[in-house]
Amino acid sequence: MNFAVLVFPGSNCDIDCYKAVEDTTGQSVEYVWHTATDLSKYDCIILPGGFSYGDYLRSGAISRFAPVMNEVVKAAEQGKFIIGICNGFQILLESGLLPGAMRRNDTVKFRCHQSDLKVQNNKNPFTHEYKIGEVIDIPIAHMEGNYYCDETTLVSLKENNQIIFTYEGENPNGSVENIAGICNKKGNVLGMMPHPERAVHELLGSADGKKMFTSVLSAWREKNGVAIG
Amino acid sequence: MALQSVKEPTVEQIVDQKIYQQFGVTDEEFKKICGFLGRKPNYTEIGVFSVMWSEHCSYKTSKPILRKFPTTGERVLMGPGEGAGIVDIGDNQAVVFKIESHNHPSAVEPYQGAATGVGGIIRDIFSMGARPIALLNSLRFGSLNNDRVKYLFEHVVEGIAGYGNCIGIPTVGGEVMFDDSYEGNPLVNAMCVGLIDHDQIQKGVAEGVGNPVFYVGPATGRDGIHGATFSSEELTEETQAKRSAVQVGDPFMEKLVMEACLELIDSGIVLGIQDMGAAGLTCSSSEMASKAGNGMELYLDQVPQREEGMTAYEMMLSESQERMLFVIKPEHEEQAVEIFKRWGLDCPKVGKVTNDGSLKLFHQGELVADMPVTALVDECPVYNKPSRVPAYYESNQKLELSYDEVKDLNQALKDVLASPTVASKEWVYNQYDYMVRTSTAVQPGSDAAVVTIRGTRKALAMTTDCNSRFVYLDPEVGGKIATSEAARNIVCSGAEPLAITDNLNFGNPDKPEIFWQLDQSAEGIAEACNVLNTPVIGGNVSLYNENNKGAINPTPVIGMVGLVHDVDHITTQAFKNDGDIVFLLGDTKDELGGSEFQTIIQGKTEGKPPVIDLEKEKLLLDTVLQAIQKGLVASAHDLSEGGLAVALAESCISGEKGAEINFKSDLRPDIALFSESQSRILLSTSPEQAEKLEKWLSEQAVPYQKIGNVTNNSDLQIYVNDQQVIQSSVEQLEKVWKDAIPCLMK
Amino acid sequence: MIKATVYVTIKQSVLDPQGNTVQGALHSMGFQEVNDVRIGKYMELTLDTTDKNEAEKRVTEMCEKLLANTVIEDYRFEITPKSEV
Amino acid sequence: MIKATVYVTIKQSVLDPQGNTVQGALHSMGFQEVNDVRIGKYMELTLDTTDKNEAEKRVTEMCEKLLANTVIEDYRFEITPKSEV
Ligand SMILES: Nc1ncnc2c1ncn2[C@@H]1O[C@H](COP(=O)(O)OP(=O)(O)O)[C@@H](O)[C@H]1O
Ligand SMILES: [Mg+2]
Repeated sequence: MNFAVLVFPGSNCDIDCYKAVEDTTGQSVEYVWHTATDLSKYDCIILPGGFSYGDYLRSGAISRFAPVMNEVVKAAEQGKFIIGICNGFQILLESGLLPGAMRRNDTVKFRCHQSDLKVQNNKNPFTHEYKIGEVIDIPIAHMEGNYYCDETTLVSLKENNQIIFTYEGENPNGSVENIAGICNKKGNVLGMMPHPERAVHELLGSADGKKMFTSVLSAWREKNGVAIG
Repeated sequence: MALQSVKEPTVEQIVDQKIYQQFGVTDEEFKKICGFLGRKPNYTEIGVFSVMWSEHCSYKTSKPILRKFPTTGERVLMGPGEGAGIVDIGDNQAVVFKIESHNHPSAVEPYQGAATGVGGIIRDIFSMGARPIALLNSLRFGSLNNDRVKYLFEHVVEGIAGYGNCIGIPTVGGEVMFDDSYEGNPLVNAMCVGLIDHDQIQKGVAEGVGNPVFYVGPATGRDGIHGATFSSEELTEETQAKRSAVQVGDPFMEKLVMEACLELIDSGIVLGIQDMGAAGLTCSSSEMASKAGNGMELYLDQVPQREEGMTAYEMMLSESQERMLFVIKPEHEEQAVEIFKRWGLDCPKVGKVTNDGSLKLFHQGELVADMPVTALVDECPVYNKPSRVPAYYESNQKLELSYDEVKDLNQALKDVLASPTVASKEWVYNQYDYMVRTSTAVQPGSDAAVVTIRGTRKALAMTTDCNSRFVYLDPEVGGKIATSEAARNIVCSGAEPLAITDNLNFGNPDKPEIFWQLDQSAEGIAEACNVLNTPVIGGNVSLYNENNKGAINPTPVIGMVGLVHDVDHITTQAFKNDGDIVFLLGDTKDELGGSEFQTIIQGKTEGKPPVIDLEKEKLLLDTVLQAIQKGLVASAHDLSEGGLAVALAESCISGEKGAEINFKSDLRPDIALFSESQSRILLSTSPEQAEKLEKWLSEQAVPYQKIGNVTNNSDLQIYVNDQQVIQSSVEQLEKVWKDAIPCLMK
Repeated sequence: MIKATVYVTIKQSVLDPQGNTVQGALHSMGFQEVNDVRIGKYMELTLDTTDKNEAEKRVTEMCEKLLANTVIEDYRFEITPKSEV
Repeated sequence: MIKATVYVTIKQSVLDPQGNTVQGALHSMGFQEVNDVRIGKYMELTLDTTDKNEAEKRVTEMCEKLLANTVIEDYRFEITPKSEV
C-alpha cells in the first residue's frame, strides 16, 4: 500500500506522520509537495498538522488553493482514503471536502496536552480496529479546534454516522457536540483535531494512535483483496 | 505614505554636537574610531561602529568576566564564538545549543519581543547547519498581583508559543520565577537545541575573495533600529521613544528560510552562512569578513526594502527578522536560486568578498561607508570596570537567622505550593506545542525534558536553571548552585551532563556593586563547570536590566544539555508503584536563607544561601547517574525550591500516588522540611532493588536516609522523628499547586 | 489605484469565542456597560486598477474564495479611489 | 444603547506578515492587481448607555487599555446610537 504525506509551506507534522506510517504499517510512504499534480499512485493521502501559510487569515484557508488540492478532491471522489489531522482537518474543511468550519478555541489559547477520545463509529476504514465506545488517549495541540456546523449539518452528520471521535471528559475547545473528528458521507475522508501520529509509542506517552494507521492498512487490504501477510 | 526619515547629520554636526554620544559612543571611543578610519566618520559609519561596539556585540564589559569560563573539553567541537557551541555525542552526531535574551524588547512589546527572541535563537542554531529539535525558555517577572506584570507574563508566553508552535519546534522545558526585582525588567531568555552530523558544521565566514554574498529572507524595514545599543542601556522613557519600530516576528517566513537554508547547506555548496541578528546586516557582514580575514562590499540598492526611501544607515542597522547572509562560489548561484525558489523565496546577490579587509557600502552609485572590519569586530576597547562588595552582602553574611517555629506545616506546604514560583507551570507549557517532531520522551513537568534521537538508543536531556535569590545573597555560591542544580536536573532524568550555555542577566555594570555580582557569579559558575566537567560552549550577556526602582536580582541562567546513553535510562520525578521505597540522598541542614519558605512565610530574602560543596555534588551526581544506569531507580527528583516537602508533593502529584514518610532529623520540623540544602536528590525504587541501591550508595559513601514508601492511599503523610507534621490528600495538594497561576491570571 | 476596505464578521448565529473573552476582560476591568462584543477582521487592499465596477467584481470574488469563510463569516466591503484616502 | 465600531490597524512602519502572506496567496490565485494588503481587527461593541460623549471617553479607554496594542497598532472608532444601525 502507498501512503502520501502532503507538504504545504508551513506544514510541520509531515515528518511525524511519515514516521508514524513507517513505524506502524511498514508500508511505502512518500512526501508529496503542495504543487504536485498527480496522486494516482497513492492509496492513502495524509494532510498533516502544522501551520500551513502560518495559519494567517484563517487556518487552512490559503492551503486549500494549493495545486495538489485538486488532486485530493479527485482522490476523494475515487474513494481513496484521505486523513486530515489538525491543520490537515482545517484544510479539508476550508476546501469543502468536509462540512463545517473551525473557530478559535473557547479558551482562546493554544492548548497542547493528552486528551481522551471516544470512538463513536468504527464502521469505517480509519477506526475499525477500535471498539465502539472505546476511550483512547491521543494528544491535541491547536489554537483553532472549536468545530462548528449548523443544525442541519449536525443532524445529517448524526444520521450518516459521520461523527467518528468525540472528546471524553473535558471538551478542550468548545466544539459542537464535543466533536473531535468527522468523516464525509462516503466514509473515505476523515478529519480530526487530535494527533494520532503523536501516540504511536509508549515513549511518547501513549500508543493508542497506532490502530488508526493499521486500520487503514487492513481496510485497504480487504478492499483490494490482498492477503494479510 | 512613506515614513519620512530625519535628515542625517553631517560629519561636522556629529563631531560638534557629539551626536555619537546619543549612540552610546564615548569621547574616548570616538577618538579611537577616528584613528582607525584615519578621518572622521559619517553618520552611517558612526551608526555601524556604535552597534558593533555596543555591549551586545562587543562584550566590552563582560569579556574579562567570560574569560573565567572553561570552554574546552574532550567532547567540545566548537566553543563560544560562532552562532552556537557544539558538543560531540558520538556516532558522528553532535548537539548544538545556545541561549539568548530578549529582555528589553519584551518589556516594550511582550508578544513580539518574546517571539522574535525565539526566532533569533533558532536562526543561531540552523545557521550552524543543525536541525533545531527543541526549545526552552527561562522567564522572570515581578509579582502577579500587578496588572502590567500579568500583561507581560501573558503575552510573553503567547509570543513564545506563537513562534515555536508555528515553526514546529517543540518547546519542551524552561522555568518561570516571580520576584519583585523583575517588575519593570522582565527576563526572557530563549534556548534552542539542535542536532547535526559532524561533517555538516558551518561557520559564519566570508571565504574566497571575489565570491558573491547573498541575502535571503524578508525585505528590510525600519525595524528595531538601534536594537543592539538599546538592549545595552537602561530602560527609560527616552529609550522607549527612541525605538523607531518594533520588530515583528514571522514564524512562517522563518520556517521557509530554515528549511531552505538546511537544504542549501545539505547540498554542500555553502562556504559561509550567518544569521542577521542584533545589528542585522552590519554585524553579519563584518563578522563574516573578519573571521575569514577578508573584506566585503555591499550593494545596498540590491537589498530588498520594505519601505521607501531607506538610507544606508537604516538598512545597515535594521533588525528586521528572519534574514540570513551567505557566501557561495559564483558557479553555484543557479543551484542556490533553485533551492530558494522551491520554498517561495528570493536570494538576491547583495555583495562580494574582497581582500582589502574593509567593509565598503555602496548606495545609489556611491561609496557611502568604508571601514576596516577588524576595527569593527575586534578593536572595541575592553573595560575592566571597578568592583565593590555591596553593603547588603556584608550585612547578610553576618545575619543569624532565627524565626519562630511554624507549627502548621500542612498550611505552610500549601502556601509554598501555591507560590507562583513553585506552583505548576502547566498554564504556561500547555500553550506550547511540546510534542511536535514526536521525540519528546519527558514532557514539561519533570526535572529536565528528554528528547529522543531517532535511529539511535540515545536521547538528550535539557534544562534551564537559576535561583536568583541565592545569587543575590551570595553571587559566587549562587553561581555554583545554579550550575549544580542544572546538572542535578539532568542527572535525575537519566543523562550525563555534557556542557552549558549561560545567559548573564544583570543590572548596570557601571555600578561597582553590580559588577561585583557579575564577576563573583561568573567565578562560581566557572568553578562548578570545572568540577562538574561541563564546559561553557556559548552564552549571552544582558546588562542594564534596571530602572529607577533598582536592578534585577543577578540572574545568570544556566542552560544545560545532557546525554542519555540509552532510552531505558530515562527517569522522571513521578513516583511509580505502590510500595516503592523512598530514599533521600544528601544532608539536610538548617539552611533557610534565600529559600521559598523564607520568602513566602517570612516575607524576606536574607541571610546566607545554602552552602555548596562541589566535590560532594559531583559524587552525588555520579552515584545517582550510575544507579539509574544500573536500573536501580524508579524515580528521581532533585530538591530545589521548597525543599523536601515540595519535592515529595511533586513526586506524589506527578505519579498520582501517596507516600508515607518518616524523616529523622536533628532539625526543627519546619526547617527540616523546607530547608533548601544543596546536593540532595529524592529517589524511589522497588523493594526488590532497594537493597542493591543501599549497597551502592554506601559503597560510594553518599549520605542517604531511607525515609518511607510510596502508597496507594492517595495521601501524603510526613512524620519528622515519628511525629506527624503533614497529612493531606494528594488531590488537595495538586489542586492548590495547579490552580495557583490560572487563578492569578483570571 | 483603488482601495478596497473589507470587513469580515462572524455570523450572528455563530458563537464568537474571542468576542466573549474580550467582553469578559472588559467587564473585569470595570467596563460593565459592554453588552456584547463581536470581533472580526478589517482588511485594506490596494488594487492596481481604476475601474470601480471591475474592482467590485474582483473583490467579491476574493471574499467568496479566500478572505471570508462563508460558513461562519459575513463580509462587506467599500471601494474608494485611492487618492481620496 | 450605543454601538461602537472599532478599527484596529497595524502601524504603517510595522511588518504585517499576515497581510503579506494573504497578498501572496491572492497573487497566486490570479488576483495580480492586488498591490498591498494590510490586515487589522474590526470590532463591534454594544454599550448599555445613551450618552455619546461618555461612550466616546469609555471606548477610548478600552482601546488604550485592551482593544489595541498601541505599541504596534493604531485604532479609531465610530459611535452610533444602536437603533440607527
Ligand atoms: N517557561 C517554561 N516553559 C516550559 N516549561 C516550563 C517552563 N517553566 C517551567 N517549565 C517546566 O515545569 C517543570 C518544573 O519547573 P521547575 O519548577 O523550574 O523545575 P526545577 O525546579 O526542577 O528546575 C519543568 O519540567 C520545566 O521544564
Ligand atoms: Mg528539578
